[in-house]
Amino acid sequence: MKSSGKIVIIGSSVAAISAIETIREKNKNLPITVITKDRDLFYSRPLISYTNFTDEQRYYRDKNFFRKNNVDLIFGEATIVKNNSVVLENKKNVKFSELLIAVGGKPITLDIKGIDGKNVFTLTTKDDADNIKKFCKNKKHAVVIGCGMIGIKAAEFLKGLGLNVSIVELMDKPFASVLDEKSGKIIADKIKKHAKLILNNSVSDIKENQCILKNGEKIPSDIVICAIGVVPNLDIAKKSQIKTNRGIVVDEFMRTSRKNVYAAGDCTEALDILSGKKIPIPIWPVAYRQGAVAGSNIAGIAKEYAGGFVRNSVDVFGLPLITLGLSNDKSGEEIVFSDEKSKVYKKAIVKDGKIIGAIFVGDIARAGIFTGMIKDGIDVSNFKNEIFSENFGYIYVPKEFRSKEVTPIEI
Amino acid sequence: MESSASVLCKSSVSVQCIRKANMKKSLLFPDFTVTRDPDKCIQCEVCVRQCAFDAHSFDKEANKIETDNSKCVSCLRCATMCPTGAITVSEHQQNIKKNKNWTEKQLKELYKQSETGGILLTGMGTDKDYKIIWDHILLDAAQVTNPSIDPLREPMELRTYLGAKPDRIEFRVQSSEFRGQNKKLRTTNYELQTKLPPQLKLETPILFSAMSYGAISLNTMRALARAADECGIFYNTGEGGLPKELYKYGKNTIVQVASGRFGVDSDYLDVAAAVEIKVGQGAKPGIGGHLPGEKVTEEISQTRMIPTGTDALSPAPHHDIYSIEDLSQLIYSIKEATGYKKPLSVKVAAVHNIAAIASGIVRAGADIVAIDGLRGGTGAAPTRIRDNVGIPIELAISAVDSRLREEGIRNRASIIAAGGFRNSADVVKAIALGADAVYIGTAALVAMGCHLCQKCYTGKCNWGIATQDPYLVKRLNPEIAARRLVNLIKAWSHEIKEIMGGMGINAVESLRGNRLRLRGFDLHENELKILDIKPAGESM
Amino acid sequence: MKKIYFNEEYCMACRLCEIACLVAHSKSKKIIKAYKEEFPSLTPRLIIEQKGPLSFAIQCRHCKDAPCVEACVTGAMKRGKKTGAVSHDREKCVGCWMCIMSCPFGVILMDTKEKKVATKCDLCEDVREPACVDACPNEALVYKEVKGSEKK
Amino acid sequence: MGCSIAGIIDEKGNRFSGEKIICAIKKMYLRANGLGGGFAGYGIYPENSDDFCFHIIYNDEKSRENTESYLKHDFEIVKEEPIPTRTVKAIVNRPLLFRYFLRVKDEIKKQFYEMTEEDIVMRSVMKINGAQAGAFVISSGKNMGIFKGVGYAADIGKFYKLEEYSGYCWIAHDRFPTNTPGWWGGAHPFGLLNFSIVHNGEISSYGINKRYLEEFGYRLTLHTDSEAILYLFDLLLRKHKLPMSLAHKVLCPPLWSEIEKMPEDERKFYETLRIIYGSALINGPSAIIVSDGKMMFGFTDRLKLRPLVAARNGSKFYLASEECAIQEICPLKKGDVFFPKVGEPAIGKLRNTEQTRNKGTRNGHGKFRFSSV
Repeated sequence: MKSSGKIVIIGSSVAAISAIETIREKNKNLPITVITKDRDLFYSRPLISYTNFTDEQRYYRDKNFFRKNNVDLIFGEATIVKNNSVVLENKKNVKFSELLIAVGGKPITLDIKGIDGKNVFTLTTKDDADNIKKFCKNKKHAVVIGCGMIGIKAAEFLKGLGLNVSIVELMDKPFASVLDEKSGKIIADKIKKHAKLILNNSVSDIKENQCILKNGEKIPSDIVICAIGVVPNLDIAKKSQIKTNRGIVVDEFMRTSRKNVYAAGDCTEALDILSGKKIPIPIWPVAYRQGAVAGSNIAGIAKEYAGGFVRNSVDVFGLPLITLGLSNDKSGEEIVFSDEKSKVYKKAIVKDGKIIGAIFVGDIARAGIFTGMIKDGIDVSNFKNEIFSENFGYIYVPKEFRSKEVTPIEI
Repeated sequence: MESSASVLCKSSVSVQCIRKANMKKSLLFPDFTVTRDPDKCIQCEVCVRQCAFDAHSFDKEANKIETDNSKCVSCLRCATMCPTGAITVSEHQQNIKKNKNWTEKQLKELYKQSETGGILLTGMGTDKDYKIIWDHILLDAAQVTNPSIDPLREPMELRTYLGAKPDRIEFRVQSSEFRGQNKKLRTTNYELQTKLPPQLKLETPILFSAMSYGAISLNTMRALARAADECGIFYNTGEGGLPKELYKYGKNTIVQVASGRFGVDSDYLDVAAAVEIKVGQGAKPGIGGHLPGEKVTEEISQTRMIPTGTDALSPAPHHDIYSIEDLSQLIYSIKEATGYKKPLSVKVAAVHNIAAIASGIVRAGADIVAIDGLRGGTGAAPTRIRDNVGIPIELAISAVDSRLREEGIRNRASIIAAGGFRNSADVVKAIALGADAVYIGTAALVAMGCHLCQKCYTGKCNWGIATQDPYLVKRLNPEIAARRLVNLIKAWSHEIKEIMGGMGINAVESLRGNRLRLRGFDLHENELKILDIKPAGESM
Repeated sequence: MKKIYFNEEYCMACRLCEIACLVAHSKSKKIIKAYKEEFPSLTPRLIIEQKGPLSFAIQCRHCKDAPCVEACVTGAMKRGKKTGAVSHDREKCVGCWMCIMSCPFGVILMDTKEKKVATKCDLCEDVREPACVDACPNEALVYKEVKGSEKK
Repeated sequence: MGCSIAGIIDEKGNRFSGEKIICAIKKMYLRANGLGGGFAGYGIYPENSDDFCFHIIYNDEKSRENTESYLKHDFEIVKEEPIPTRTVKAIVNRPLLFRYFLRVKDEIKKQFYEMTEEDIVMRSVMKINGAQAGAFVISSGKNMGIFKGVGYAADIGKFYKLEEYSGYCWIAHDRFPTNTPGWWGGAHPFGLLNFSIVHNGEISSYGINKRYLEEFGYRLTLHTDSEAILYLFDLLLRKHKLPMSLAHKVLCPPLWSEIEKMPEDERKFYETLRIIYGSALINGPSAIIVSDGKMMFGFTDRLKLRPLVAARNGSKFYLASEECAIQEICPLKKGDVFFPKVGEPAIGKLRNTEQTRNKGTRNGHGKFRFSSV
């Protein structure tokens, strides 16, 4: 599988960066070309909503990352893969020996009246953020559609720009898919201190200065941000007859159905170790890992992607929130720690002795131990009642499951 | 840890015990005062966590660390561990009216006994103010007529063999002639006929004395075993059996067979380098041992071969040895069991008639006689016994060595002296008096961290030595402890070499029993006579 | 690379490592001064865990495929190419806690005293031996290179 | 002690006058201080060669009477006479000096049937010397005698008229005492039965050597360490039947580190030897010449802290503290002289007692082989 020719990567996402880093770790000389639409290289997308950041601070890696890593850049949009070439918008052909598609996701758009209006935005790129910033000058009211990860960050962004924000959410709680009722309520209460939160509702009509909700209510809005979420960007894959499902279909080596073509990151669908199924897991660490796996395989060193699971950490107006895995699963045993006064809520769902999901609100200290236990499928039956005790820590992880990083063979 | 009878321990001597014993008001006052420098204390609570006697506590409400002087035993663990050196421990100042006869110590003991009704218990060797004869024996050095030897430049031999030696060598001589180039050559062949009885080979004449698993922690044993291995010497299991894990150090292990016969089976005898029948112990001659059931943990029960949680009682005598011929039977039973491949030692306390007893032991077939003097240590002994029974090891060595030579049987056994050896000079003096080697116990424990608080019998040793408490045993990292022991043995060996070099002696054989290189200073005539040494100022 | 390892057999939870860590990361680096003047704002970079008699001090393992580096959206968490150590850049950190979520050892901590940022063991960077290792009286913490431990 | 020592043996057994040894020892007078000197001569009493010859010094007539009556009890006195002397100005405070040619009485042999004649003689010597009754046996061998006293050796030789004796082996000593005051009995050589010894040195192991010997019935009454060496030789050679070369290995054993490097059988032999005879090891600076009438054996301590040179010329073998002493009595050619190495004895032997001339004196090891059962 050793590459001799020219590696081409479409997209400059985290998956692409991690692939480049991995390839360069193993091979300093392989020619790499990145084709990207992003003119500004390379900022971290999750940071676009931080209004108080300089551009410099938003760089994920060194500003000269590509030059230092000896990577050629082509600005433009790849449209289709033909034979062993990527065809650009301008019809130019870029030949490759191995291709990595790391085009990420694209925002979900809604079919709402007025959605095409000038005052409707999405917030996934720095360009989006810049456009919103420009548009918001002298504006007073904003509506955010969707109360998930992007919705919260959009709301914080708009608040940061000095607007009054209303969040409209179709479901009965924020982060509806990953939070249970109790945690949903704590988060909702927190949001309400900073924005108007409208649950169980949706926008049916977007006007220039107001939105009309499904129930007829009218709320002032000079700007609307549609923050329902993202779906895998399948455009180029579909055109190029690369097999797709909900995302680009890849094997454990991140290979697509097309020879010498790999895919990584939010555009793929990958193994979810909790369900055993392949689904899109559009989260940063998964994209990073997939990029590294693809990069390694491209560089000729076989590496498998072991699978991942959904998890996220978000700071909701200062209240930390972490959800892990099937955090809203109802079928398992629930172990809960709750302290209303300090707004701390922790819950773990145990099924067949193993933790399959967890929620941390307010106190997220050492939540990673749970991530590790979910990943390694550690049987917690013996100590499940102590997992939220004050003393709980890595020491509870049975010795035989502890990482080699902790216990060297001989001390 | 091993006390003499179960009733004792329960009523022993701590203030807490006394409270339990339904005394409304104890008349005892603390032994020590703990002082905390407020400018240095950072309230890190290291002292609180380190004190197994709970002398320190943190008052959350007052946000203050408090100390209960009455619980302090002056083990100095807290003072040692305190990262800012904020803690000092001193003798408690109480103005008890000065009285040479009725000392503070006497009074306290009376209060304790009147409040508990129990025998007083203690640990380690006696602290009573007896004359230390070692400090009245002076060593010789070479001047002018005889060059001293620099041990850094010249070989200096400390190797010691313990075991019975024949009086003379036997060999067969065969001469043969053969033709060389020009002339007849003759060679003489010596065929060795002597079969040397089994010997323990020591690279330096020091051994670690018997300390049993139960009295000391497994980590302590591990350290002793590792150090013995590294130094080419031996450690002694005491009477608590040998944990399987330590079998790998068998070639450096002396196993004990004591009156309780704990842990004795054929594997135990087989794995050892030598077997020692323990008749007595310097700290408690004539007294048995008692390990309370609560200390017989799973591991200790395995090793001692008794059920978990049962009291481990060592009877005062061996109930199969009521006379010298019984001892001989046991000696030969063990020799039979081990195929006459290991030296057999018999350990006794130095009592008044020690010379005759030792002679009897040698004639009964022992290859080594280990004699434990008045200052011998213990994990637990009744205070009165420890402080009043036996004779000093200095006199015992001399008496025994002289007696065995008079009887012409000195070669038939080696003498190991034990009981309060504090430094290499003591060792040199003991060897010059006639010992082949010495057992060190307390010195080894101190090397590992012991601060001689004498509370071994409580099982709460803050240094992780004399305890089985899972929280405390971890405090002794056998790796570190072994390193410290090795350093100690090395240091003493260097010093012994230095002293020998000064005397113009380059092999320890020439020091052994060489009483002419000793002089008594400030010793009574009778002591000089028994020690068989000349007073300082008298020449050859 | 050289890492800090614990030996739970000999950890007695005296917490001297924690004190040393705290002092090493204080302004004055003087124990009494640090405690008396800076104390509430000091955060140790290691965690002492206790479960019955069992205890150990655990700090960043500097994993090869470090989950915190993978999860960090800002690039604040980086693995040094030469040293192999995982370092954290306070200036870049935005306090999203993705690292805390990801670290299977739970050894990344929150430092919210000045700015909301993550904090963790830095191996005492320029010092020959990390302060915690140096302070451990029982060698329950050792700083050494262990071959074959580079896999997570 | 300082001291000089010297020895000559004619390996063919040719007898020669005592004058030679006087000349040799005189040459090294700077090593002495006049507090003691003496000689042992072998082959000097051919007419009484089968009788034990006791040289005894007496403080007074009373002690002579007592001692003689004791001797008469155990021995048949074949001949008794004063030891001939001449007046020498430097020699003062002379004691009474007598010699006796003795045979052990048959009834005594019967009474002590477990003892050899030598044992009985030794017992008597120990008894007389241990009684401290003003009598002291200075030699007790056959066809040999020791002549010693307080003064320079050369004067002592003159005093005893040694030029009138002829023997095939002579050893001599001139003394610079430090440990014990000069008295006639304390001068070298020391003798017991046929053994005689001269010693330049100080035995730092004396204390244990003494106690060790006492276990075997020796009484060390002279308060001098050299006496211990003599008795050790007696014990090892006569009682334990060790050859001289092995006895030497007992007194000056190889280092443990050397023993460890030996081939298995040899290692085992030396290990056993050293383990058994640890208390017989002599420590401290020493150059020693010992003779039993059959050979003359010279060696130094394990570190060679005292000098000893050897030379061979014709049938004569010489030992001395300094080469000049040998040169004085025998013109030596290059190659005649050699310096015994540490651990290697220099040996001269009567050839009729051991058939082969022992050329291997330069290398003490080598000529032995070891095996075990």
